[in-house]
Amino acid sequence: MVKHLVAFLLLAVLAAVFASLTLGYQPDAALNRTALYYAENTAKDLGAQNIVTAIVVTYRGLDTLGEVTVLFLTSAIVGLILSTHRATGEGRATGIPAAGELLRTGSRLLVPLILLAGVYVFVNGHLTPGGGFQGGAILASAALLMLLADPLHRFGHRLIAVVESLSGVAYVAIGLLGLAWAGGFLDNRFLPLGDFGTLFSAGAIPVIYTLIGLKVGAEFASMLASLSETEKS
Amino acid sequence: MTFDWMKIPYALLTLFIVLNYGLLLTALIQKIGARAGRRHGIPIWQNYVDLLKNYALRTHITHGVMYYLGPVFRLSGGVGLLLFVPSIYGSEMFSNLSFAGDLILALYFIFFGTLGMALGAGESGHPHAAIGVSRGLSQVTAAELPLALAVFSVALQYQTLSVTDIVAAQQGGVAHWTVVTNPLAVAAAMLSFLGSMMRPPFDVVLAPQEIPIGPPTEYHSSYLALMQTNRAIFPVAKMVIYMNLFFGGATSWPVFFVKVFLLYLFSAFVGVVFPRFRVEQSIRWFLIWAVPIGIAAILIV
Amino acid sequence: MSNLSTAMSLVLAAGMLVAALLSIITRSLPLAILSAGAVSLFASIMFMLLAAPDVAMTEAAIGSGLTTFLFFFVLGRVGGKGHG
Amino acid sequence: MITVALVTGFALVLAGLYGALTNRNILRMIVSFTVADAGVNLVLVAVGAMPGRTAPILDAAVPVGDAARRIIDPLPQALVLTAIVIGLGVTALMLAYAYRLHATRGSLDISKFTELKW
Amino acid sequence: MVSPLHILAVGLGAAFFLGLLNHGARVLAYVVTVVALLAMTAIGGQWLWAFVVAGAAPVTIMTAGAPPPFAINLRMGLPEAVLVEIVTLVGLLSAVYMREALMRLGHRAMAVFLVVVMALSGLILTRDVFNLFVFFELIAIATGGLVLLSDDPRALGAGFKYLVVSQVVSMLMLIGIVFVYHASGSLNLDDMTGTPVAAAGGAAALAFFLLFVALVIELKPFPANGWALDVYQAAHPGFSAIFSAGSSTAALWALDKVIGIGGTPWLPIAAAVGLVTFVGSNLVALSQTDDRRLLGYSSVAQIGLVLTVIGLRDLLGDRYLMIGGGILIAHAVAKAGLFWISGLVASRELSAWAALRRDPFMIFAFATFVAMLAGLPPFPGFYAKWELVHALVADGRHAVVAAILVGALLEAGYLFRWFGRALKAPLPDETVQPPVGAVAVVALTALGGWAVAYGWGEASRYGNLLTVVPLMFALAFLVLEWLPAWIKNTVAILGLVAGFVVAYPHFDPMQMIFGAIILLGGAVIFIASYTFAHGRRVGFYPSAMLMYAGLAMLIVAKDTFSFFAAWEVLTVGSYFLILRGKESEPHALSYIVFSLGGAFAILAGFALAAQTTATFPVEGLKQVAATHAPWVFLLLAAGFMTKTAALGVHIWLPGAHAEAETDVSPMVSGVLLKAGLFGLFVLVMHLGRQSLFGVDLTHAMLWIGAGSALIGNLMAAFQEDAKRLLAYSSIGQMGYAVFGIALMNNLGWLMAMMFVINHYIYKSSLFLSVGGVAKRTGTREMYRMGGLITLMPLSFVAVLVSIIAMSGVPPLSGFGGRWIFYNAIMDSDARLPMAVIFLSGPIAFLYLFRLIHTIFLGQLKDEHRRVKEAPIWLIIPQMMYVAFLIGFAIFPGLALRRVDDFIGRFMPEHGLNWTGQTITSAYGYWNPVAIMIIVAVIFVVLFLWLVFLNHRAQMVKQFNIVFAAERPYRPETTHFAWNFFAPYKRAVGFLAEPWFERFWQAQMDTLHGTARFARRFYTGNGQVYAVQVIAFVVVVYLAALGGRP
Repeated sequence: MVKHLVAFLLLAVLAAVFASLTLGYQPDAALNRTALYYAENTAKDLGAQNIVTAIVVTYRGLDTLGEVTVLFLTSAIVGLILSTHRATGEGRATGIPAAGELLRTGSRLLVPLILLAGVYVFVNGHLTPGGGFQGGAILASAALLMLLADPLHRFGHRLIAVVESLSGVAYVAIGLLGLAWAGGFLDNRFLPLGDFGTLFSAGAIPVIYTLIGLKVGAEFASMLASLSETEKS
Repeated sequence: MTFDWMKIPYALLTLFIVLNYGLLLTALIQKIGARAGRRHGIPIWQNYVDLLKNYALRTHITHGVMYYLGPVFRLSGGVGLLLFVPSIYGSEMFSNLSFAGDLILALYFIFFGTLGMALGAGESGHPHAAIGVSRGLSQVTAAELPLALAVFSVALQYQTLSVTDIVAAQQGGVAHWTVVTNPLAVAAAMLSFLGSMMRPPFDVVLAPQEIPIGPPTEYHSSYLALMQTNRAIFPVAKMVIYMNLFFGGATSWPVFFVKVFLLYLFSAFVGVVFPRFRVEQSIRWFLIWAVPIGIAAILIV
Repeated sequence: MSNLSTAMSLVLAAGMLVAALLSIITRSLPLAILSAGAVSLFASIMFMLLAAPDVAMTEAAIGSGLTTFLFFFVLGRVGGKGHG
Repeated sequence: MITVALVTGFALVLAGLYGALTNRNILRMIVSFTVADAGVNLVLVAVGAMPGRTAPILDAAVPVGDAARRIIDPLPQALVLTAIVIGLGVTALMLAYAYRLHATRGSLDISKFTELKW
Repeated sequence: MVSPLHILAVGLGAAFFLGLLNHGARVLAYVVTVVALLAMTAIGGQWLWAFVVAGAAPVTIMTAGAPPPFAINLRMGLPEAVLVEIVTLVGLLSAVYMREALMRLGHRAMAVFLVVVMALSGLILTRDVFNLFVFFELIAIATGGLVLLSDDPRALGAGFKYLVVSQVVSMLMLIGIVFVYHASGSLNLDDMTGTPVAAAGGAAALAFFLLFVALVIELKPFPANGWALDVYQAAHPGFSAIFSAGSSTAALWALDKVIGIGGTPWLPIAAAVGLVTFVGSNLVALSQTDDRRLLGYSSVAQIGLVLTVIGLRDLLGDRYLMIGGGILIAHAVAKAGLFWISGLVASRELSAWAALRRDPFMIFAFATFVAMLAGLPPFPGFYAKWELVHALVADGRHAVVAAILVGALLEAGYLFRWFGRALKAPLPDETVQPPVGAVAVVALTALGGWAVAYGWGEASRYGNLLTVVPLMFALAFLVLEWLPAWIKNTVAILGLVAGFVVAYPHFDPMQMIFGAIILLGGAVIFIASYTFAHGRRVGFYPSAMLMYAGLAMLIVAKDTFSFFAAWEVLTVGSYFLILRGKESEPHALSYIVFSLGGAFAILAGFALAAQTTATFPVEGLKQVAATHAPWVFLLLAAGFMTKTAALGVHIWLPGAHAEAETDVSPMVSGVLLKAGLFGLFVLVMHLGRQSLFGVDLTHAMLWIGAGSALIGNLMAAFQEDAKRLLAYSSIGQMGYAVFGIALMNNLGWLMAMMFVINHYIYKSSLFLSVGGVAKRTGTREMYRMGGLITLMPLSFVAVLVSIIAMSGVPPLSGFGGRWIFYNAIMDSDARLPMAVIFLSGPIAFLYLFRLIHTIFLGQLKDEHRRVKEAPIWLIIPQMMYVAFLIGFAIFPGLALRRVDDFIGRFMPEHGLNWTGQTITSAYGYWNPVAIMIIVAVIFVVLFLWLVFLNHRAQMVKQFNIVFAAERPYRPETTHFAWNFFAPYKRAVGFLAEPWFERFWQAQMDTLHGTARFARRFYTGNGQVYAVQVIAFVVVVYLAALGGRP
């Protein structure tokens, strides 16, 4: 009981901090100088329609590189943690109920569609909202569906690992290319900007976002795979 | 500096006088002590007889180098103490070898004899000797404290450490003696004098009933003879220091003899009345009574 | 336009807070996980209101979709009986 | 509308933290943390939002010319994107830990895992 | 110059590439990892070389082709280069160290390993706040993962607690970042520091507060760092090395970058948190038993110290990088090294490190790392500690200095306790053979530590300590360790003598005396070391020469810095020397703690005297401002008097001197104690008489000197162990010397100088002879000995002459000391202390007699019948000492005349004048030659007279004594030597009670009590740790912004 009280008191003070933060906060009337720069320069510098994507991929590319590494780390560590509990034979899938008929046929129909949607999302990430992460998540949900439909189906670990690594290495290579040919590390202008609004525009942004999409999808898939291969404790 | 050779015969003369006087004096005081206890006491010439007997006795025994040198250390301590302090003030003849060192030399030279004899007794291997030595050292060092304090307060009073200057400062009548000018220091000194004279109440070290003749239990014949000669000279040498420091020193031999006799009488006088102290009682007695007086003496001068 | 969106945001906010409190107070674990999923679902709709489509999509796909599935998956593995 | 989002965001954070600090079951702690993460994301986006403006996509509706007047601040959104994914990463890791902790000790009570102390 | 971005690119590229390799190709994966780490280290090294040697300007690296506020930029300056180099190097060495762990877990673990090193470098380089957050998250997740490398089952719990707390921290940081962005309009650090926004309004300050508190929690502040300590304890030592050396370094630098935004109001809070962490963690570390958890507490403490330095950077100005850098590098190298060693040791108790004794190089490495952490010369920590204390005292921040010094003392305490226990604990039996790679890594780190020490010395403005000749000569012995001992002994003797011959022309008379004692005296004592010179005697010569080097540097030290450096060198050298004794470990520990406490007092004293200048010539003590002078005097006197074992701080001496080896005791007691006296001389010569709160400090010193003389001699009289008796007597003699110095008159100083010479001679001789007797009879208990005069005559002569000299009985030199003493006290007016000194005089005579009587005289024991004389190499120095004693007794002027007129320059009145053989002072006269001749003549005459009387005396058997009673046989109770001065003990025994031991024991008990109480704080429950973190946030909030909302 004391623990609840102490936690409550501490959070009350924290609430006071947050309260004074919100009271002192009023949204800006106009864009501050960083946002203003992005609003004016994204189109003519990078040729990307979706400014958020431009920021995520190029302007703050290092963040995203770090961000992708976070996922890479998570999947590697989850694999590391659960590898010691490699389940053998039947004990594996008892955690998930056997898939009904409806699920199996439905998934056979839906999986390609979901994959197509995922690819669509991260291919024109620089045009419409969404991008590498969202597309990757959708790909992962496709993998999830396949897993639910047929729990015993053993994923092609080699395939996932290769996709993941290749896309990672390619991403770093593009970054270095940006450093070598264009303005700086992860700069997208070493490819032609193309005409604004079309699929092949904004230099290397779509390429990078595709790689990110593939990598995120592969990482989620490998995480799910390692999770599914653990036996019930 | 030129060491005038005439000093040696004079020093030997002083030594001869003091030796004989010592032998007679100790016997006399012994006799007075006995008479106070209604005993007849020893004849005056008893010491001479003992000396001659012991010197004549032959012995083939020695327990080692230190044992052999013990008495030599003891006697040279006594003789040295006597010679380093001028006996007769003002006379060039009897200022002995006091040119070599001052009051501190005399003060520290007392230990020379004690150390040597203790080592010799130690090597004799006689357990009683060792016990006697430990008791003797404890008591003597405890008695030494008030003397050191008294001597220092006198030195402070006369602002000098050389004995001749102190005696010079006390000339001209009893009023100038230290007894009058610095009574506390003298009181402390006299109390310590009692302790170091090995007479009751502080004679547990040599007490015949306790440990037969104390540390030098194992010494006999010629060794004992040397020790007995020292037992004659050493008290007198000590009293010479007390006399020079506190009682105006002696300008001639008769004054010297009277003053030394009276000093010796003082310790005998106390000894007859009091029972014997154990060593820790005597240590405690010195620390509780004598040392505070000494400290007071230093603070007041 | 603005009062409609404020009204909608208030409804969504209420929904979210109820779901959050539910997920913390409730005894049963699956219900807690579901209500956490609901919270992120409402949040993704709120993001649409705040004119942040990218974030809405991400929150929907990852926040409510994948996270909830991970929880149920581990819950399955752990046998669901872990005491509350 | 933005202040409503902000307040709910902070409320979610506080509720999440309260849940995390009081529930002894590890899974419930992780659930509370995800709720708190959602709250934080909401706050982040709310700070970026501006009244009466539209999404930062320069398509037909928002010509490049008057973008500066029409769009809201794109930067917090970019940050939120990363924050959500990081949140998921940490949650997945904690779930894996929860699984292993359950496997070793057979219980999900956080106070059972106190061998390392003092 | 390869762009630093390549560090990140190589790290990530290699990590991703590892995914391609199939599971089987573990070796290839490992090779790729090591090559990648090598590349990263090379890039970092290249930049470091460019900055250090070529002095290039810092470089800003832009990404994404856009100017900084709109894109992320990195900066590579000198600090960044140094820190990146530390991180990558530690990463590389850890990878080599953890080879089998990485191979076991496969390429995934290697990828995570690469990412953590890359992330740490990124954290150091990046100038963008959100990028900082991303890298922090990367490190958090990677740490969560790498904690699993350990085979300790508890690692899981630790990892989970770590993740829980990092979740809380990341939430606070995120909210902080977005609101700071909202307030300042940009995410770039340089941009934001330009416009200190946090000071502006309430909301901005609050936003910065969240960011600031999140970063501070990352640095594991004291109350809320249970989660970090579990990781230190449970993780694989290789990873703990990175965690402690790498991640805290990067986190500190990140905080340093970010704190610029908040501006100066936030600095004191950082300093306060740092200080609490430093002292608190060190305090709790006192009660640790697990070695890795102890290292965890120690590294958290060091981080706290660097945080304090960052918090004080406005006060430290441009020196702050050197100070913070010095502490950080010393911490990084030492902690990494110690964690790697802990990997080599089988079990986790502190005493299990005794297994290191099988490989002397490991002990050397362990000693190096402990010295680096304790901030001992010549390592960077020493320079940093010096500058930090000076800067703080100049600014008047005494409380902060006191806290830092107390913390440093606590740290030195538990480190040396650990080192002593490792050296003395029983050797564990199982011999696990550590992999060669691991041993190589530790060896490389140790050598790296020394290289850093050399580099730091070059960079420091006080001249490189390593290039000082005596220190180099001492360290050369480390290299010569493989030579047989007797060659090393000869080289040592020649070295010392050569040192004296070279140095003595430009000694002033006082330095001449001290120099002669230290160098020539040391050489004479080394002669005695030939007895033990069989085999190689590893460890003895470097430590001995270190002590002598320290002493030699001390007496020629021109400025306060080299004086203090010399002081610490001789303290360390003597500690290692004392530690060699069989049961000397607890005493060596109390010695080093007291000495370092004293050294810190001296450091504080010099700092107080220095005020603005960093170091000033020792003579400069004259010009110290009157307001500070008494405090300077107090501090310096306290420091020097711990070395002379004055009353109150003397409890280390008996154990240290008694338990040391036979030839070490004379070195430590005869030579080392003089360092304290030299210090006191320098102090009183330059500072003169000072009074504080109306009390004349020299008068207080007078009382302390008298007190230690009395208590020292009294305690000596009641000891049963011969070497303890001599040790206590040293306290007494030093009490006399301190009393002499405190008299503040010409003769007083002369007496102290006389004591310096006398004490060296007879104490060394006595220790050697007692050592010889103990070696032959196998015991040091006096009541077990007796009657050895016949079997060990030469030792007897040496002891006899020494005790005659020591007790002050006329013919020998001791009397000279007493005579000068009497004349000296005639001048001074302080009467009461003199009474105490008079009390201690005769007592000194007692224990001396007891020493010689119980060992050489009395009955010979049966078991000692066939005892031979002490080894020849022990006898030779004793005979030299006897000759010198007699020589010095006859011609004291030989040494003292020049010293007398040297002192005359400081204290003109009441000197001595030396006309012919007689030495006359204002009060008395003393003619040593005449005394010697007269005593000799009387003695010889009477001896011849006795020989004439009794020339046929022969030696008789022991039992042929007049007394025929049964000789009591059981040794103890009936042996005369047992409780020799019983009457004295009954009379004044209460004075000999160990009052001060009880006092210091009480201090230690309170310290350990508080440590045990503070330990309770870490309950081990992850949730409680999260509550503690939030409580910490609340406390800092109330402290920082409590006032204004």
